[in-house]
Amino acid sequence: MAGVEITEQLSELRKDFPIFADIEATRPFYYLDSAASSQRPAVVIDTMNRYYRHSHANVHRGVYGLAEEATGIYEAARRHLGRFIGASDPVHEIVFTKNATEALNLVVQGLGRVLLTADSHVLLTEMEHHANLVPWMILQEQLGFTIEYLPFDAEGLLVLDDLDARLERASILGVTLMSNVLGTLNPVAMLSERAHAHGVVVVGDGAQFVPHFATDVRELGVDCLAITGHKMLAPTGIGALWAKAEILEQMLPFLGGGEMISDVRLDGFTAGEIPHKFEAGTPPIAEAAGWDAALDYLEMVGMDAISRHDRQLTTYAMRQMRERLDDRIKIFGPQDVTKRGGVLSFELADVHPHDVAQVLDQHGVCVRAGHHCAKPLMRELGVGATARASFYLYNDEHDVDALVDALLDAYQLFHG
Amino acid sequence: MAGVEITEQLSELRKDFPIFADIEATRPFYYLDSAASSQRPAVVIDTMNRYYRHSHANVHRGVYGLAEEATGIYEAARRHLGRFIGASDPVHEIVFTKNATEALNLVVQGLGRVLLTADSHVLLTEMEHHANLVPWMILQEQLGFTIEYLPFDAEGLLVLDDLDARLERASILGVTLMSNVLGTLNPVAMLSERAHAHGVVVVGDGAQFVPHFATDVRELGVDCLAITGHKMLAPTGIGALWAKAEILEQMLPFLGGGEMISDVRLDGFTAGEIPHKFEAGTPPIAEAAGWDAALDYLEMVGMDAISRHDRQLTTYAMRQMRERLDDRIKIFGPQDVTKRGGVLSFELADVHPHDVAQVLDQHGVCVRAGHHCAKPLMRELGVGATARASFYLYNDEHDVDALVDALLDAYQLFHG
Amino acid sequence: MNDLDDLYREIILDHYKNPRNQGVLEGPTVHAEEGFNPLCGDEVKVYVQVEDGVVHDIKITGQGCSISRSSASLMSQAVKGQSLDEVKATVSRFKRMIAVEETEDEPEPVDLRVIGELAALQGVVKFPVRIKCATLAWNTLMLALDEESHSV
Amino acid sequence: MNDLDDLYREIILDHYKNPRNQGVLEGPTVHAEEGFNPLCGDEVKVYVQVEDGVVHDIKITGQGCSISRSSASLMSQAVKGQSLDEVKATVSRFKRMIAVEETEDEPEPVDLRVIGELAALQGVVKFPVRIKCATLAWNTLMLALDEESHSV
Ligand SMILES: Cc1ncc(COP(=O)(O)O)c(C=O)c1O
Ligand SMILES: Cc1ncc(COP(=O)(O)O)c(C=O)c1O
Repeated sequence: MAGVEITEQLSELRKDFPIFADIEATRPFYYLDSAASSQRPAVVIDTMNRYYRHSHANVHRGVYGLAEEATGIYEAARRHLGRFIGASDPVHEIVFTKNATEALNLVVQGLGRVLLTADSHVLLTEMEHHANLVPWMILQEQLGFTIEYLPFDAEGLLVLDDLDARLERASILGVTLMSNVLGTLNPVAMLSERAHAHGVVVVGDGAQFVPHFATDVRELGVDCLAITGHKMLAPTGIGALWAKAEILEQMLPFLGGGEMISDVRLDGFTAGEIPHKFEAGTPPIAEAAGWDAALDYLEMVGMDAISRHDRQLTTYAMRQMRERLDDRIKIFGPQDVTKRGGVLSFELADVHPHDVAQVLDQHGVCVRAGHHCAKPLMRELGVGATARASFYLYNDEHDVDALVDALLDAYQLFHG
Repeated sequence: MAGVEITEQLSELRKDFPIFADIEATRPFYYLDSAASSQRPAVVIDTMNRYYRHSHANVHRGVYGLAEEATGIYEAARRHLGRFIGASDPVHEIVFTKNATEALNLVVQGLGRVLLTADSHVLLTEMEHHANLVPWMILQEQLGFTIEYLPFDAEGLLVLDDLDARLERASILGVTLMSNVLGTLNPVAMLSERAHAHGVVVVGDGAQFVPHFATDVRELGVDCLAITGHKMLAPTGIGALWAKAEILEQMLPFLGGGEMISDVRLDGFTAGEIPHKFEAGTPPIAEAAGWDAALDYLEMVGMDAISRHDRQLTTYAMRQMRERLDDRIKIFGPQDVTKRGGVLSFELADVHPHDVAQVLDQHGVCVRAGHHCAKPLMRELGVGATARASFYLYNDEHDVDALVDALLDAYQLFHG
Repeated sequence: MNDLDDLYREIILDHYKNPRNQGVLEGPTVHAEEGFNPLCGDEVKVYVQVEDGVVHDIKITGQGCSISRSSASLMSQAVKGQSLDEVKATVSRFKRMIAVEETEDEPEPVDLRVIGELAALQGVVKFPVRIKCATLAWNTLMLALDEESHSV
Repeated sequence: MNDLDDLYREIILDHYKNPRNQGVLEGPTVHAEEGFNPLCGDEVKVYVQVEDGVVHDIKITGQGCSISRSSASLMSQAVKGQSLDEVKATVSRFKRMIAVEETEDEPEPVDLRVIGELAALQGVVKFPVRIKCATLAWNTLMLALDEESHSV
């Protein structure tokens, strides 16, 4: 089977991730929680070490060679990330943040305060992560606009019947490229086109999508995109907002402080140029170096190979779950694997997700259980929590087999 | 001389910082820019490596063992930092941020929106870093209150003549514990006492002070304190706000997203408990682990030993500069070393600070040149830029000697 | 997993599958309170009937994971028939046994002979995330009793 | 430091200590513009007198570091007597020589024989922070000429 071949080929890469050998030396370890955070290849860890051991100084303004070196490393990461997602102006269009959540808060406050008034409408979806809901709600408390939500159907697909009518009212559309619970891949290129026809600005949440699919912001048509490093082999503590230069230009500054100004007087300040205008204080420099190395690694593997691998594993997992657990398991989200990424939320009959995760952990299988920071979505599904398994390039069929074995054991334990 | 002895003893620790040996293998290296960012001991780098190689998972909510382990590491760092600064409730009073700047923006927005109206007064000082100026100016644009500034005198000491009259008008006092340009140590315990007598809340900027002096927030009397990791041997990408629990309780949430909520519905959200209410999104986990290790290291050395060492080097440097450069150099800030930390801003006669820094770099001496993110202060000094040398535990007299040698060379070059 | 763990697991599963004191109470001396676990949306409702300063009866409804349901069931057994002071002591012993997130210090050692079957939940200390599951019913009981003491 | 560096250093120091074309210009055909380096507060003022499409005269005042002052001085020498088109070409050659932060690509190779003494500033590429010092006068000149072309 071609699928298994490719999967095996990719999972060769597993040895590049030291955590697997280190943990497996003492206990079984099946890491199926990459949608929460991925593991890191040695090259990312080593790059950060090298940075701290050879090149660390604060960036910008420093005239001495070491500071120039650190600045060069940091700015090179910016350009690399810009190229990685197809930005037309990588030097100016990437703002580094601490995570995707800060990136979304930045665009909500920076752009929202410019575009929105009490009469405005913001269109979101019912499958958004809290990171693309709560910032809008905070701004709403300050400005008083209306938020509307696109619902989703039983398959976990957005219902777009009255899309144009809603876009007609809206100033901004906020939508996730891929749901972190349902795995749903949203038709973002089409949504952006329709949104632009109504003059609506599109804010994409790329936290789940960008780590798993070749991303070209020009093809997607979004105007802004939030990204996070730790889900794509990079360190914790770094994320980014990409936005078209003309959007960044009109956005108000958000965090105030050093680096983001052109002048400060006692009676006011003048903001600096993009993207620095949005990067107040000492940035995550070592983390940017690590992200740069992670991008190299992902490019070396190939994003299309990763997407194929995810899909094959998802297909295999859905089949195994159905075959071996039949009606004892319910898988949420699209049943058609071409409409979803490698994230599987499920319910094991009459076993609480916390208990599922705890029993699985006894088998060394790591899955997440909870509301996955998507409470409105959970309410819509009619559950309080789900268990969720998610795949990345270092996973293979053994992980899936261990998952299904452990699920059978959990079922047994609670029904035996 | 006792001074030199202690200095030599401490500078033994230099070998714990791999960057020195690594760079010195190929070129001279005198790092005198720790006020911008410090270097890291191997134990900090190794702790982060160990974290990524053995323990990484996303924190909170994860039921499996690895997620519990990562959460434990992250929360242990929080408690350690709280104890390190004498917080009475370390579990609840430390909010991790990306840097001191974010910490200040958080308290300005979170507390300012609660305490301030258009009629309010906020009292700052003319020696604040942009990080404790611009956030207030951004909020001022939104709410319209008045900002007043305490001036400083020719020695770089705050002028407090009309302090009570100003406090009488004010709701909040924002003050740096130590100036990053002048080195001035502000009388914060006294200021806090006077402020509290007028019901004024005190926001301290501890970015420069905490890395160099034993800190006890109860003794200082401040209500909130911003701190940053990278200036105290910890990784980039992490900072913290400490605030009294009752202050945090009344603060509005700032960044919205995952982890900071207790519930989210389509029509609104309920914020979670402190400190999580202020930590939206995936936090800097590896960075917290690294900071924890940095605190261990600082405690092992002893904060009082570090302060003494800084003072001895500062004394030595001021004497050497005066003796060998006499009236060709002007040192800003207090001439009395007991009133300052180990930060020396200076002017070399008729040589632009950029040129000073560049020539020094040719000698391997790293100093910062520029406005040091304190433009109002620079304007007050009547200069556009200064050169600045700053000391930390790994520096010794050789660094100072190299600095003065290089300054003589720079003078020669531009006057020869 | 050693034998003790197995024993504990059996107790938890037993109380999860056959929760004691399930149901509702009615009447003028009954106080009821609802609790809610923000982590997973689990809910519990505790009914207590206090007479002459003694927990005369207690009943519980709601849904949750094995930890939260067994904890509620074990709690109902432990406090039924206790005086209000005894209930307070039981709650505090239980919380000390599992409290690790809330205080800076290590949990105080608890005499397992005193705490009885509740000891089955001791393993939760190792899983701070699930402490909220284990304490849900207990916090809800305390709220119900608070209400009772105010109404007297 | 090799000999070429030494030579360049000498040129820079020479122009720093003895800046050419210092002073002010007055008159109806003079355009003046002020520039300002946000990095260090340095200021420059450029006066140009254009006649028949040719930079007839240029003068500079202001204070700054060795890079910004020598760059201004070298610029004044280079453009004096040039036609507006030639000035544009010179500016663009100079910027390509040192531009590294602004574009994604490596700086284009520039024929050092064409650029003359200006080549002394080439070393700035290695210090991106100081590119702002090197370009301050040039950007200010362009603003002054823009103004001039608008006023015609
Ligand atoms: C006094 C002072 N406050 C605040 C900051 C900002 O710190 P950070 O860059 O870590 O946000 C600095 C450092 O640059 C500082 O020196
Ligand atoms: C869809 C989605 N958006 C946003 C986020 C937030 O990312 P971060 O935690 O890095 O801020 C996540 C991850 O938790 C996510 O899955």
